[in-house]
Amino acid sequence: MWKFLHKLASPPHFYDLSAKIIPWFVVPGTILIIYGTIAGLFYAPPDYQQGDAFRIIYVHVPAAYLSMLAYTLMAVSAGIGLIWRIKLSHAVAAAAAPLGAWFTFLALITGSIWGRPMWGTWWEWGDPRLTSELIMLFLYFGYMALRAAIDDTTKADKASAVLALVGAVNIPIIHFSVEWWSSLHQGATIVRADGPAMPTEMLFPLLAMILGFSLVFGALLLGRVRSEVLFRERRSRWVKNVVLASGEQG
Amino acid sequence: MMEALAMGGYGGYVWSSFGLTLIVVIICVVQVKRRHQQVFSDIKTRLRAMETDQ
Amino acid sequence: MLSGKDLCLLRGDRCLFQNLNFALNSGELLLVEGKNGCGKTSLLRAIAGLLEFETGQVDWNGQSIMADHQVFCSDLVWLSHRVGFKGDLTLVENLSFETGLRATSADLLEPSLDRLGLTPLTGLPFRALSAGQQRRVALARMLMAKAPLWMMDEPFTNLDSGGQALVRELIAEHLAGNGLCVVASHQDIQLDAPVIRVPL
Amino acid sequence: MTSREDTMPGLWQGFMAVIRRDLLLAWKRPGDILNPLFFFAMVCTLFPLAVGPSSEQLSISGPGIVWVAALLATLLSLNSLFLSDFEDGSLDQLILSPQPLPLLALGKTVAHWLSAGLPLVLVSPLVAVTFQMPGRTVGVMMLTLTFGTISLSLLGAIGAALTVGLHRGTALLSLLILPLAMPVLIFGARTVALAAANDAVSAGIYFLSAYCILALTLAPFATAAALKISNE
Repeated sequence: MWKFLHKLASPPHFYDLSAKIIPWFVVPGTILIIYGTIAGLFYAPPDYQQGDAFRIIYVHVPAAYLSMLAYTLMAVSAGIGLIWRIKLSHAVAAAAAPLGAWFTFLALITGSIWGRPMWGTWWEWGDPRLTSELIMLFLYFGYMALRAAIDDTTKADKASAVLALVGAVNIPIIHFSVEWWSSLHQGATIVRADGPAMPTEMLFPLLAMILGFSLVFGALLLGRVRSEVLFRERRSRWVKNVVLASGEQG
Repeated sequence: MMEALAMGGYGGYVWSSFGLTLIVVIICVVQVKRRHQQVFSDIKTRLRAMETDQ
Repeated sequence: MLSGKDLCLLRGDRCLFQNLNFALNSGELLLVEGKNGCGKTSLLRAIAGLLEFETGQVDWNGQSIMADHQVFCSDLVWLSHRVGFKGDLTLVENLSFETGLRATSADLLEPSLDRLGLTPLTGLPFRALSAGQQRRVALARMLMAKAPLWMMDEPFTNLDSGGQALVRELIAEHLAGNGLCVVASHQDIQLDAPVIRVPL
Repeated sequence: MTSREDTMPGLWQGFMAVIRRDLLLAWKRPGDILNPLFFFAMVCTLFPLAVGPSSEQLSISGPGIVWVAALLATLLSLNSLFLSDFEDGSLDQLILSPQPLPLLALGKTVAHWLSAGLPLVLVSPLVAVTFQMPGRTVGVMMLTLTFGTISLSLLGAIGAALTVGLHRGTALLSLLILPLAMPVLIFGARTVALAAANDAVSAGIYFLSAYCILALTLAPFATAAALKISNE
C-alpha cells in the first residue's frame, strides 16, 4: 500500500497515472448525473408541501456537499504538504480551491433560487445554510487572493496551507454560530423536504446526483492537478519529454 | 409532456437551477483545458528560449 | 562543528548551487565569496535556518539544525544587512531587549560599548545614529551574546577603515577563543586564521 | 565554553521582554494607539448621522454598530503589527533566538491587544452612552468586547504574519481575517442585543470566552509558522 502511495506521490508517475484514472471518473459520473436528473425531475413524486420546487434539491445539495468536500480536501492536502513537505499535495490544494469556489457559488445561487418561491425573497438571512455558504465563499476568495499575492510558488503553497488549516478549524465554529444566530431569529423555521424521512424514489436520485457530482469533481480536480504538477516541475527533464512528445502529435 | 416541463408552475426556477449547474460545470471543464494548454505553451516557449541561447 | 552535506538551493527558477559540501571546525572561518546576487545571502540564511534547502542537510555538533532549531539558535548570533534594531528605542534599550532573547552577560555591555566607541551615543534614539554606528551596535550584540557561532552577512559594509580593522580584530579574537565564524562577502577578508573558501 | 545555563533567559523573561519593548515603542509613538480609537469613535458617530437621530432605532442597532466599529478598528491597527519588525530585520533576530517563536508571537499579540484592544474596550462606554444603552448592557458590552478584541488580535496576528511581506497587504489582511472573525462578531453583537432586551446573556459570553481560549492556544503556533514562511 505504501509503495503505491509513494509511487503516486512522485510527479511523473502521478502525471501518467492520472491520465488513465480520469476516464474512470468521467464516464460513471456522467451516467449517474444523467440518471439522477431524469429520475429526479420526472419520476420522483412532488413534495407534499413545496410541489415540484423541491427538485432544485437535486442540484443544490450536491453543490453544497462539494463545497464542503473541496475545502476539507484542501485543508487535508495542505496539512500533508506542510508536515511531510510533499509538493504534490500542495498542487492538489491549489487545484481544489477554484473548483470549491465555483461549487460554493453554485450552491449559493441555487439555494437562493430555491428560496424564491418559498420565502418570496431572493435572500433569506434566516436560513443558516445560505449564510454559512456565503461565508465559505469568502474563505475561498481569501485563500485564492493570498495565493495570488505571493509570486514564489513554494512560499505561496506554505502560506496558503497555513490559511487553509486555520480556516478548516473555524468552519465548524462558523456553522455553529450561524445556526445559533438564526435560531434567535424565531420566525423563519424552514421545513425542508429532507425534514421527514425521504421516500426512496426521492432519495435514490439524490444519492446518484451526489455521487455523480463527486466523480465529476474528482475528474476536474485531477485535470487541474495535472497542469499544476506540470507547472511546478517545469524545469525537470520528464516535463521536457512530455512536452516534446506531445509536440509531435499536436 | 408539456405539463411535465412546467414543473407544477415552478418550471422557471427548476430549469434555471439545472441550466446554471450545467453552465458552471462547463466553465470548469473549459478552465481546466485552457489552463493545461497554457502551461504547455509556456513550457514550449521556455524550451525554445533555452535551446536558442545554448 | 558545523557541516553541510550536498546542499542545493533554488531561487524561483534558478538553481543557485548544487551538491555543496563544507565542514567547519572550531577556530576556523567559512568565507562565502561571489559577486552580488549569486546567492551568498540565501546560503547564509539557509544555514541559519531562515530558509529551507531544496535538498541536503546542515548539522551542528552532529545534530541537524532543523531537528531542534532552538538549541542551534542558542549557539548562534546573526548579523545581516538590516541590523535588526528599533529606530525609536535608544541604544541601551535595544541591547537590553537582547538579554530577554538569549544568554548575554550584562557586565559585558559597558566594555563592549567602550571598545566600539559607542558610549557617548547611548542616549540617542537608534535612528539618529549613522549606518556605521548602527553596525557597531550590531557588533556589540555579537560581543555580548557569547555564542560560539557567528554568522555575518557582508560585515564590512558601511564601516570606515577603522571599523573594518575592528571587525577583523573581533573575528580573530573570536576564532582564537575557538569560536566559529561564517562570513559572506564579495571582498577578501585578509585574516591569518584558517579560512575555508566557498566560491559561489 | 563559559557556563551559560545560568544566564539563559527563561520563557517568562523572553515573553515579558517582547511585551515591554512593544509597549515602549507604542508609548513613544502615541499616534499608533490613538488613531484606531479616533477611527472607532468616528465610525460610531457615522451611523446615527446616516440612520437618523430617532433614539429607539439607535438603541436597537447600537450594539451592532459598536461591535462592527471595534472589529474594523482592530483590523486597521493590525497590519503594522509585524511590518516594522520585517523591515528593520528584528524579525530575523526573533526567529533566530533560543526563545520559541510561538511564545514571542504571543508576546507581540498581547502587546498589540494592550495597545489597541484594551483602549477600545475602555472607550466603548462613552460611545454606548450616545446610543442610549442602559447600564447593564454597557457592562455586558465591555465584557464581550474584551473577549472579542483578544480573539480578534490573535486571529489578526495570523493574518498580519501571512501578509507581512506583501505589498498592499492591508486589504488582503481584512479579506483573510473577516470571515474567520464572523463568529466573534455574531456572538458579541447578539449578546449585547440580548442584554438590551434583558434576556439571558450567559450563552454568548460562554461562547466568546471559549473561542478566546481556543484562539489563545492555537493562534500563536499558526502565527509563528506564518512568520517563518513570510520571512524567507
